[in-house]
Amino acid sequence: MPRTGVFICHCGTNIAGTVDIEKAVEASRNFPGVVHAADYRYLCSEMGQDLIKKAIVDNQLDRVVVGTCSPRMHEGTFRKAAAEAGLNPYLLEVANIREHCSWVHKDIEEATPKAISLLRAAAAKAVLNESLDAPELEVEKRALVIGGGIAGIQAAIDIAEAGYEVDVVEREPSIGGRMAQLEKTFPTLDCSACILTPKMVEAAQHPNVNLITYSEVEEVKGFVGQFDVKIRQKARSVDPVKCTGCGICYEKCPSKASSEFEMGLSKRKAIYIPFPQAVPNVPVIDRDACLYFTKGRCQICEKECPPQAIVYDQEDEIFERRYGTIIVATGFDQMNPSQYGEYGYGQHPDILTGLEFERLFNASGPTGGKVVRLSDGKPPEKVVFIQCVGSRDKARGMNYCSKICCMYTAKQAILLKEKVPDAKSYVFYIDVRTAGKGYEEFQRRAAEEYDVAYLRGQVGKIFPDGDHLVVHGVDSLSGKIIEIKADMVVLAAASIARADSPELGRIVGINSDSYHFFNEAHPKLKPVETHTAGVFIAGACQAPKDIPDTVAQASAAAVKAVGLLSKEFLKGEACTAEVNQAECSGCLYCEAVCPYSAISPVEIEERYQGGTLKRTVAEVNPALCQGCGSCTVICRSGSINLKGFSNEQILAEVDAICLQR
Amino acid sequence: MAERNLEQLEKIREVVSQDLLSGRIELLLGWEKGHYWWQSRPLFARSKDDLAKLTWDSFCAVNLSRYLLEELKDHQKVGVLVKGCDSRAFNRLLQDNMVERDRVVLYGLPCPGILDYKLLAAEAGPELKGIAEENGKIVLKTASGEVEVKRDQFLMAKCRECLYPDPVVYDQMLLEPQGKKEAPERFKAVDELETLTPEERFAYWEKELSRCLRCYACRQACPYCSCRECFVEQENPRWQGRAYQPSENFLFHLVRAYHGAGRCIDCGECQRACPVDIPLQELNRKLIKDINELYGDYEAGLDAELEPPLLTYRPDDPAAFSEK
Amino acid sequence: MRYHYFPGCTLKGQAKNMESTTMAAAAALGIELVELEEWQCCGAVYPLYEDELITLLSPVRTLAAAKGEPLVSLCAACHHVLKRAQELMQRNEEARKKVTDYLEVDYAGEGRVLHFLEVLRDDLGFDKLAEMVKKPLEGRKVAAYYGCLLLRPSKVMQFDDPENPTIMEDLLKAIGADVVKSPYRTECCGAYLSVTEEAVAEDTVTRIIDSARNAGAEALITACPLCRYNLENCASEDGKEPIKVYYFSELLAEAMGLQFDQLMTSALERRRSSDGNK
Amino acid sequence: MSTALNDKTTGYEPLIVAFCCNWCSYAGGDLAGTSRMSYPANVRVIRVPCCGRMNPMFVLRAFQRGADGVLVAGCHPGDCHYSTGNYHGRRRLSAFKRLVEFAGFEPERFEVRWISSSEGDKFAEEMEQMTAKIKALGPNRKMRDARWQSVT
Amino acid sequence: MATSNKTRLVDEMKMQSGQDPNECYQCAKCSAACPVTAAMDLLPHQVIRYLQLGFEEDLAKSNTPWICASCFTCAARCPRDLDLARMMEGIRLVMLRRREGNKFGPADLTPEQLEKLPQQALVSGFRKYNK
Repeated sequence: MPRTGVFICHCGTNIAGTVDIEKAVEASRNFPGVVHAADYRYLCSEMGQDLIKKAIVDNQLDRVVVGTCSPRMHEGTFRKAAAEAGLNPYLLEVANIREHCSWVHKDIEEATPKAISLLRAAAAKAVLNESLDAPELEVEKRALVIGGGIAGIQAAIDIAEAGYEVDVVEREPSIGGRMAQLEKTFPTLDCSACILTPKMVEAAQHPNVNLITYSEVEEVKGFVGQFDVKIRQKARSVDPVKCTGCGICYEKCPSKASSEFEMGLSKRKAIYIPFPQAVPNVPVIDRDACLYFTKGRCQICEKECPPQAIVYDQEDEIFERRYGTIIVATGFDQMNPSQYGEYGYGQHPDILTGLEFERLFNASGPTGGKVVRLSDGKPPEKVVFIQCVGSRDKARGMNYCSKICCMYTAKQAILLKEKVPDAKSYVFYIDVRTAGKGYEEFQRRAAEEYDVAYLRGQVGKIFPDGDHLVVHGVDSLSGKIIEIKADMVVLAAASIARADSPELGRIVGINSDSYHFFNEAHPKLKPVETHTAGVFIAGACQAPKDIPDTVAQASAAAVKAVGLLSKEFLKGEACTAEVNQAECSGCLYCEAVCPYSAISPVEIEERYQGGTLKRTVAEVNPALCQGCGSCTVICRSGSINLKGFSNEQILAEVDAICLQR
Repeated sequence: MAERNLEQLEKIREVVSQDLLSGRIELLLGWEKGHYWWQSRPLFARSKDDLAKLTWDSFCAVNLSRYLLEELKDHQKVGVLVKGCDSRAFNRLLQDNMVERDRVVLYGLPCPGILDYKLLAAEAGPELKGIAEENGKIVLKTASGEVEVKRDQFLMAKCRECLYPDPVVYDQMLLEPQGKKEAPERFKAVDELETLTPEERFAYWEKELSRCLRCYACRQACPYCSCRECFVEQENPRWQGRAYQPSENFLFHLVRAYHGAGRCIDCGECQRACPVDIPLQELNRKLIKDINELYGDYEAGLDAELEPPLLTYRPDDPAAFSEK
Repeated sequence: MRYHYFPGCTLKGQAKNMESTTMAAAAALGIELVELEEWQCCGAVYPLYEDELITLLSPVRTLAAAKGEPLVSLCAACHHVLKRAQELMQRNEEARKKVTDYLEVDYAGEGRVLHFLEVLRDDLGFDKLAEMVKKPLEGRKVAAYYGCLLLRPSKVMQFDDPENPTIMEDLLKAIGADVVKSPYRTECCGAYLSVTEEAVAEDTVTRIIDSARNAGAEALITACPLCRYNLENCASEDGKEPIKVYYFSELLAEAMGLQFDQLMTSALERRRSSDGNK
Repeated sequence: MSTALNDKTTGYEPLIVAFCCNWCSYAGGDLAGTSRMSYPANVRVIRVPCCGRMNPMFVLRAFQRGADGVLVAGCHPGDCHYSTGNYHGRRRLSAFKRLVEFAGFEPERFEVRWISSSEGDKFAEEMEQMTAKIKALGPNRKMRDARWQSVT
Repeated sequence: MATSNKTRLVDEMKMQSGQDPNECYQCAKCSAACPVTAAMDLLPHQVIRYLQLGFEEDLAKSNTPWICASCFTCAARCPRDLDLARMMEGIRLVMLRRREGNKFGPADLTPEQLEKLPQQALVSGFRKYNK
């Protein structure tokens, strides 16, 4: 039988005022296993803790029960004290006789027996307590950032600045992401490239940052502190070491393909860099478009390349690396609005999405920075912007608000007026949402100074008529049907999750919402954490957001990652599940309900009639287990148990609490 | 003689003896006649000679799938004759990772329902010597002559409300399937009990469960009871008290039924095995009914790929608490 | 290819030539349309409210009469009502029970309910049709007018893309006409408003016709007798060149090389032969 | 004999065992205390990590040993500290509640509540109500183990 | 003006149509899509707004539900998945049942119209405006 000591705190009069301490101490002496009982005015004080430590040593106590405030308050304090006296901290139990007793009951005649009953339950549980150790996990001092847009770049720079190595995996040939596609940024109208390019260069030149472009994450194994990640580096067909970025190859290349960066509005070469400021400035051969790869002839780039950097037989390379933490920053896509047949997107060259229209302003864009109709090259006189195309639409689109459209539409209307002073903009909107520093002022400027007509309502249909697009809409405020003979129509298509985000989520082990945006661990208090320890999210892969929010979130995720990397060891959860493999029948129901994928099947050998039999049983990875105990309930034979809250312990508490009957 | 159809039996025997001979299976689990003409018991056939004892009659009640738990330890490949319920039991074991699909050959036998000797004897009196069957009719043979009765009325309780008489999983279907059945009264007893007051219901169960000897025959017969050590026998913790008293009987039966929540295939073997006729299926069906009602229709054992309802959830699940 | 055929009232009255031309073309294409016995009016509009099941009796009786075999109609309104009634029977168990109990029929929403255009597209195929055309309508500039009832609600009708349908243009292509696309081809003509609010119908029809004319069309085709009536009677022409309105079947029959008297004969023959079959 | 459970007039004071999840409901109970709310002393709380840890056998054991009512309290659905524990708990305990009612327990004897860590008032209120309902029902004899007698 | 949300018209309309006007956020796409707004005294989105606010008497006077041709364009494009055609039908039905008479009948037609109109038009017209 263990030797238990019970210590009861007066907490001044907080407990002693409604609980008869003397009676409680006396009663405690009679609990099974109790060899020592004492009380003190303030047990949490240094004197109080010393009293416990001394008693542990003097009485050779191997279990301790403290009757005090809530364990959520001082369990840590008392466990530390017990540990200082040489006891495993998990051998101490707390009876909450303050918050759950003396503070909620007025009558000493009621509170005293209840306190005794709570103490008895704690003592009964303590008898069954075992020494526990929180697993110590080594931390690989390197971070992985998936996605090289502004979120990934910012997070990588922050981590690198804190002194840790960081790898950025980017799918495209260059980092830069969506922000690189933008002309100007709201609400300050500073040029997107002017503020992004220095960041891209900083990331590329930072000794702690390693850019792995034209690459994708294929597999993530392991857990916080030790993620083993498989990365596929796609064949660039260009040797990045030899390449000087002179650009002769793509100047001379005779084959063209649609440019992804320009949203398909113009062509690029088969060997290309996506945009002039690309980082790294190393071209890549699009093997589907290259004449050499498709027809076996040409090889002009190879002939023309001064440093002979073209490598046609380069192959995809797969390598594996270990990381302590992962930040997912994979950004967003724009919905293809062609399913909205009434808008005729895809059937008329002058009906564009917001991102496509954005490219028309850019000097290196499809029109060389001239805002003109793609049908006839003439500058538009009337441009109609339609908001919420696919957003806030539960019937055919996404139920959420895409958050950025109101602002970028105002921005584009302003830019349009500056480029084409005679142009008139009309914006059909449901609500204008401009929460953000300087946002409301910016949108009002569009309406007041740039003569943008805001029409509260929607468009029923666009009827192409000769050179024009007849936009049939309504202004609900005046109750008038509005018909505009427009030259161009810009659809604010919804921002949506990347099509492959569920797949990436599965690889990395994080879940997403019904729209496939990644889920944060808590909507308010853990906005960059995920339910998988050590994996953080930043930017528009979590939900649509603008650049300031994205950058803020990226830095937040970086701090979380750095916090983790700065530790020598990570302390895991001590109260984890464990499997009695001799009893486990291997049904693996526990695996199905575990929210942390901490349970997996394992094959064991068992003696059977002189020989051995192989069979499958469950196994818990204590580094992943967070101790929720859901597995213990689905296990009918009780073969999986939770340390610290075991079946035996809880039953003992029930028995003890009911004993007064 | 109670052989329902010698032709059917011959066909079964032909197929399985070929498989035994060719080594496709090492052991066949089937039925043979027991002590009395109204009993058919498991047959463990390893040879053609063993197969001579094979029977397929209206008394092949025993669910053979459960025997796989033991037999697969000693044999690499086992063949099993499965009725509708046996096949669902097999799916139960499969879903619980108790058997490997490719080590078992299932021979499907669509089942017309098992006859209940007690009912036959009650009709014919103690002189009942045997029966003959034809076209949904039974001829009761007694010393004083023969009486023809309708077959339906003499089915075992477990068969009367059977929805799936045809095997739902098999490698080879040996007889003509008969299609899904209607079971309009499957939940009748549960419905009726639900209309009682708590006091009346408790009195009902107190009376029924007072007979329980805790022989655990129900557990032994059950395809969902596949634990290596049942909670009732565990020492640490001692979930189940050993004493024969009402409280412990309630504990056993409630927990036994609860362990089948979302898993019970409603084969009724527990109730058939019970020597004191406790209506165990009512507890199981209560859970089936409620889970269907709360979390959508689910028939355990129909499809081993479908996740059992207690292994999953939906964020907008309803709850049965007074606060939703 | 043999189908049950539900004509509906209008095809026995004002829209006789839609039926006769279809019958003749179908016969030439090897499609057999067998008129249901003792059919009744479909009700013309699908009931949009929940508590009046009585208006469903007639379409459900028709659906049940097809015994789960493919059922074809020509009039857009009839097809709309039948298709939606079928969907309700599939979806709403309570309504199904009430209606079928009342009718004493056994029907749970089975069977394909088709518009004749769908037969041409899905069962015969426009490619095959194009091969069988005898007299392509070369140089004829024709626009399709879809109206509402075939397209919407698209989840139920599943006829074609509700905003950008192609089935009628594909038919026109198959019979060799020059296809003209007008942006107003799916806009409503005003429907029965021509009965009570003629001004409204005039407004909608004029827009449809002007749009087709501006796009270069000389003629319009439709699958709906009411659309045709409105297009022919409600437009304000103001001295503009009038546009000819046809049923799609008229042009189909013409392309199959069938003349009017031939049409009459074949219709008579059909009647005779089906009488003979009985 | 313990005095607390003896009502001075009727002689009956029920025992209610409340299993509270560590993260929401137990903290809600703490808040009720810090806010000096009051509820009947009949309620005794056992701390569990999550309502997904609630094995129905714990509930039955409490009834066997003399509890008159059992309450399980957890985080509101969607707010589980372990993200899915209370979703699983909700299914398991819903099925279990119906089963014990089927066995003849009054519905009030076993309840489940969602109480967040900020709902000290709700915690106190629920304890008050549960106690009142059980008092009205009277002592539970169902499944009570006759051998389990008062020791103190 | 009545501003109670719970008027009989709204309740009956909800019951008949299975559509809840509160789901509408007034984007007015229905009005933009409607081909027959020219003759309406209230635009379709305004009808829904009136339903939301319970302006029953004004709705009773409005011609909009009677102008609606059930072309289903509004419902096809509504981002809130509301079936406005059903809602208009619901209002018509409630009004017709209250009126205990018909809004339109054979007597309102000229012999010429009766001669020329397709049967489909007559039947659907009577069905929409009669009870």
